[in-house]
Amino acid sequence: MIVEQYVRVLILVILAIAFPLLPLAGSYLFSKINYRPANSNEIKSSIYECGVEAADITWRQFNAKYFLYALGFVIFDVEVIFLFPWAVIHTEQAFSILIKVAIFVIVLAFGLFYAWRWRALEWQQ
Amino acid sequence: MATEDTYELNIGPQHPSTHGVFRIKVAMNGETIEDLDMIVGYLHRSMEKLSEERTFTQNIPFTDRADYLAAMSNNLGYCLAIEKIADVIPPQRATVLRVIFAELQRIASHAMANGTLVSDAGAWQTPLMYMFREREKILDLFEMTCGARLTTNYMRIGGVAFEPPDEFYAQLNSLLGELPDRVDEYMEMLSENEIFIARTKNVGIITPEDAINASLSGPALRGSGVPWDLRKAEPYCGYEDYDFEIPVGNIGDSYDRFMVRLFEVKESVKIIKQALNILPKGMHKTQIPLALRPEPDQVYFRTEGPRGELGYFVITDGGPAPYRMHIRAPSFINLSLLKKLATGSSLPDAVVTLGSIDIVVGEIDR
Amino acid sequence: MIEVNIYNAAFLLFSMITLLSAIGVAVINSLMRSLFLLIISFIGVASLFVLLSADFIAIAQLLIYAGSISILLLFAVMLTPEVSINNQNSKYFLFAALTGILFTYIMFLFISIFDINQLTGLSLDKLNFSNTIDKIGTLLLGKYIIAFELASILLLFALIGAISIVRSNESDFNIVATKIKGKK
Amino acid sequence: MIKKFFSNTLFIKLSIGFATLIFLFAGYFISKLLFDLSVFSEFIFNFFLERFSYNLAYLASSIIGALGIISFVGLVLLIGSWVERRVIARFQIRVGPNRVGPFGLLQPLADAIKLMQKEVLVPDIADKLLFLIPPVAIFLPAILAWGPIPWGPNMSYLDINVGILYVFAVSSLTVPIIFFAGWSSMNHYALLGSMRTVAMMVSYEIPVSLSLLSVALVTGTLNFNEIVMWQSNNSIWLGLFIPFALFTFFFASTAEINRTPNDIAEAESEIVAGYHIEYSGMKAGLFMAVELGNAVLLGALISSLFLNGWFLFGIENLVPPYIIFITKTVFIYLLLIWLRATFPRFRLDQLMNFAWKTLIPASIIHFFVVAIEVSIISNFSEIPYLIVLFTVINISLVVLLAYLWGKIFHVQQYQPEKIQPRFAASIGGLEAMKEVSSID
Repeated sequence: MIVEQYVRVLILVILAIAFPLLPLAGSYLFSKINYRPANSNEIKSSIYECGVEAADITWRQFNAKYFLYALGFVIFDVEVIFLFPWAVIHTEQAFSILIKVAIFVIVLAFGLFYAWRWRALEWQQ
Repeated sequence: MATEDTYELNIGPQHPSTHGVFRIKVAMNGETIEDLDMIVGYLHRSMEKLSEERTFTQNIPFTDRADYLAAMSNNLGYCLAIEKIADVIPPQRATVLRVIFAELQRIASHAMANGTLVSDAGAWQTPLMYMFREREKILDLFEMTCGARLTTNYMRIGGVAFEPPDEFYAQLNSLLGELPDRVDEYMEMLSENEIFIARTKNVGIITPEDAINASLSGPALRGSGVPWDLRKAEPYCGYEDYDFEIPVGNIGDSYDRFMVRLFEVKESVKIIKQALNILPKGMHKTQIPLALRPEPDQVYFRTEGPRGELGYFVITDGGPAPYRMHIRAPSFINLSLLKKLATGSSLPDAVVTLGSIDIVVGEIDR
Repeated sequence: MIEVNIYNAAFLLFSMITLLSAIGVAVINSLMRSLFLLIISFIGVASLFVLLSADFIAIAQLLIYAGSISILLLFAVMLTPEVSINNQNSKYFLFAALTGILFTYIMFLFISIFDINQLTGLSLDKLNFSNTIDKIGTLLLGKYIIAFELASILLLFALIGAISIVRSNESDFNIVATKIKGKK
Repeated sequence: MIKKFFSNTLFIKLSIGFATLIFLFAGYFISKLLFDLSVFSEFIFNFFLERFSYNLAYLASSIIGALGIISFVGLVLLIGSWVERRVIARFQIRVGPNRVGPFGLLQPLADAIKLMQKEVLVPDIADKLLFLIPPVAIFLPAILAWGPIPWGPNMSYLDINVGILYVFAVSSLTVPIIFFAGWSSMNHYALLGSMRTVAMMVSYEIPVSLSLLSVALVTGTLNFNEIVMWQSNNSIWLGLFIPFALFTFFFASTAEINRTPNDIAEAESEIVAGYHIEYSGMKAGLFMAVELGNAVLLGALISSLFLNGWFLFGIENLVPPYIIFITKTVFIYLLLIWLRATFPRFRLDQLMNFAWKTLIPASIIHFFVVAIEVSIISNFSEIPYLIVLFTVINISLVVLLAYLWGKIFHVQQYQPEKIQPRFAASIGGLEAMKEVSSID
């Protein structure tokens, strides 16, 4: 029964959400008993930039470089997901299966090589 | 400063790696620093102006607070300048004691500088703590001699304030015995550490021409391979009698500056050992008039502090206080090259470069 | 009629989570928030797969969609300069909504063919799947080997395409400056 | 006389020794009694099964198991922070926390109370909704990943056939959560930190998955229990059979969980605190706690995947298996602390280059080699000690490659015999420099 095991995951999810909420609730209670100051002001609630007013608005744009890395990550993630079923049945199979997988991986390794060749892997800060 | 591509970011005044309240306004593109502006003055205490209102002796505590990591060296520079202008000759014992304390201070300061550099490179404070171990012992020696650890106020015009107690020498000898081993330990731990090399090698390279053009001094200059040390070039306090060498770096990167400091610690140990051998008996201080009134004159006296050329420019008008005093602070001048070094480099590299230049904000702002 | 049992209740719960967060993705103005809801919706889909006893597919859904595609989308959103915080409703909203409704209608047509109890995994669970990954592996390298190899070529083309796009348009991606004030 | 006897140090030593003996005996008997903690959940299960339905019994026993995991994680967070601080203090010639409670053991509790007292500040310009979710949500991967880990013969909470992938998938959820934490703060440093985190974690997830693929290749399963049993049946630790996978997994995981030397996401000397810079009070505490929990989780994963889990040369029959498992976990955790106390951190570009240009190609080649080896082993199973032979070959290959790599790259890039400063022969600035040096 597969689903039965995942009921346990659900229980764990619920407990995992409850777990950090406990200290947060404690923190909330401290604010309720007037023990700690709760007088936020403009300076307190401004963002931290080493003690002076923020020089610029928050940068909200990435370099396209990051996108390439993320794409490479997605591609290799998908590849690995394809390879795991093979890995599980590999011990029962003959050598011939290795060649099929080798083609699969070599095609992708060529992608990596291509990226390397075109300096897509050069990380520029 | 910020252009279309870049955004402005404040590094400092309250930042873990600016070594004090010092602010760098950078224009960043991603993690690359495109442009930067250094803003100093957060620790300004108007030291030079205040010293015009105090007598020459009263000014000594100010010098402690200029470079608070190397108070002895600052005391020494100031006292030598005033002695030159007032024609006071300190006794021989005082001179040798001054050499001992100045070199101890150099070791303590270099330990601090190298420790914080490694922390800037990302070590979780362990090398810093190791180097603080030696620094603590030196500060203990200071404490037993003059009662203070950081702001020592030990040198006087015409000598030193106190005679070191008897147990001082035993402790100093045991410290000198273990220091070279410690330095070797650091070299083993850091200078052959792949990660540390990767972080500091070829980072923040100062060419010799740049170093000279920007008037750098101290380890920042010697790291670039320029052999220039005032202890050899313009000896004072009898440094010409001591046998020591000047380590210089190869290409002037952060790693070289780090290594130069480590080697200088070894050389300082050699100097202190020789000084202890030739330490004469006698007075530790000459009597000078309570209110020293030198003739109207002006003098610029420079010594080799831990961070470089520490100069005191004093003008007297015959009164009991300097008419004008200016401190040539090595940190301030060494810092001037940061803009060139950091522009175009990444933020982590800039932090390591700043750490390797070794600034003390108290000295920059005075 | 829908049987009242724990599977159907779970199915309803997870499909509600999936659907509501998916609707949220469409209507919320802040792109980052809708991305967050999108991840929740992916997780909801993964839990629906679990109900179908397809745990490998569920994990793959979680890993590829919630773990990697969302990162890709994060970077895609970060490339858009101004819309990330205040995304105005598009003028194509009506058209998009109509398409969505049409698609939903088609889906309902398909679903109405099946008994809903079969969709919730109850029937599949009675088959007692114990291990799905072995079967997937055997099929992938046996019967569907062509698809398996073609997948690698597809992935390769995606990588090469991305490299060439980024390389040719590198400057275009960088020039858009961001000069929006915060909410302050 | 009596008073003197009691004040005698010998008496104190004797009583300490006696107490230790009693403690050991009691520990032995308790460990015999609690040899298998699954008796609790079995008891609950049977108790409910007799009175109510199967479903309820299953639910109740599952909740007991989940509570066990949660309480273990909570305990780890409390003791772990003390251990980390004390051990690092020892590395740094300090004492560490020693004021609150015996040996400072109550320090984490005091810290927690202090953090709770603190005022919760939310930046004005933050995206408040997304700002509040990450500190809670980041616990999900950290705790869910504990599910399939086997603690003992009957003690694994989740017995699923996709165990490894489950852990991998669940922990990949950390990346967007951290990104949201950094982005919603609307702070430059936080955004830099989350950008770094995402770029680095994304890059290092591939080596992690490739090393896990090698594990799956060798054992032919993704189930944690079966992986541990495979190692026991073949009487070989996977960490010895495929040492490169162990290294890859360990190094890449330190990047995943932001531990030194790869802790660039919260490099305090560069970007102050990274993605959680704006979080104050208990919320910051939660981020720190989850980091620590992840470190222990890494220990648990390594000890079950590569170090044979709860097996230890037959000792598992004498000592409760979960004690052995926890010991191995703590060992890895101490290794992580050691690393943290020793190394500076890498730069982002160095880490990225290492991931994409060294680790990923090497991992791809490595899992091919492993696949060939596994094929040979399974096709020629009549030859004895084949697995031992390959173990020796693998270890020697890794050692050889590491030696060559260090030799070639180290010498080429850094030239250790030349990096030490020279000593100047004469003093006199640039002119003298040109005389004594080759640079001009």
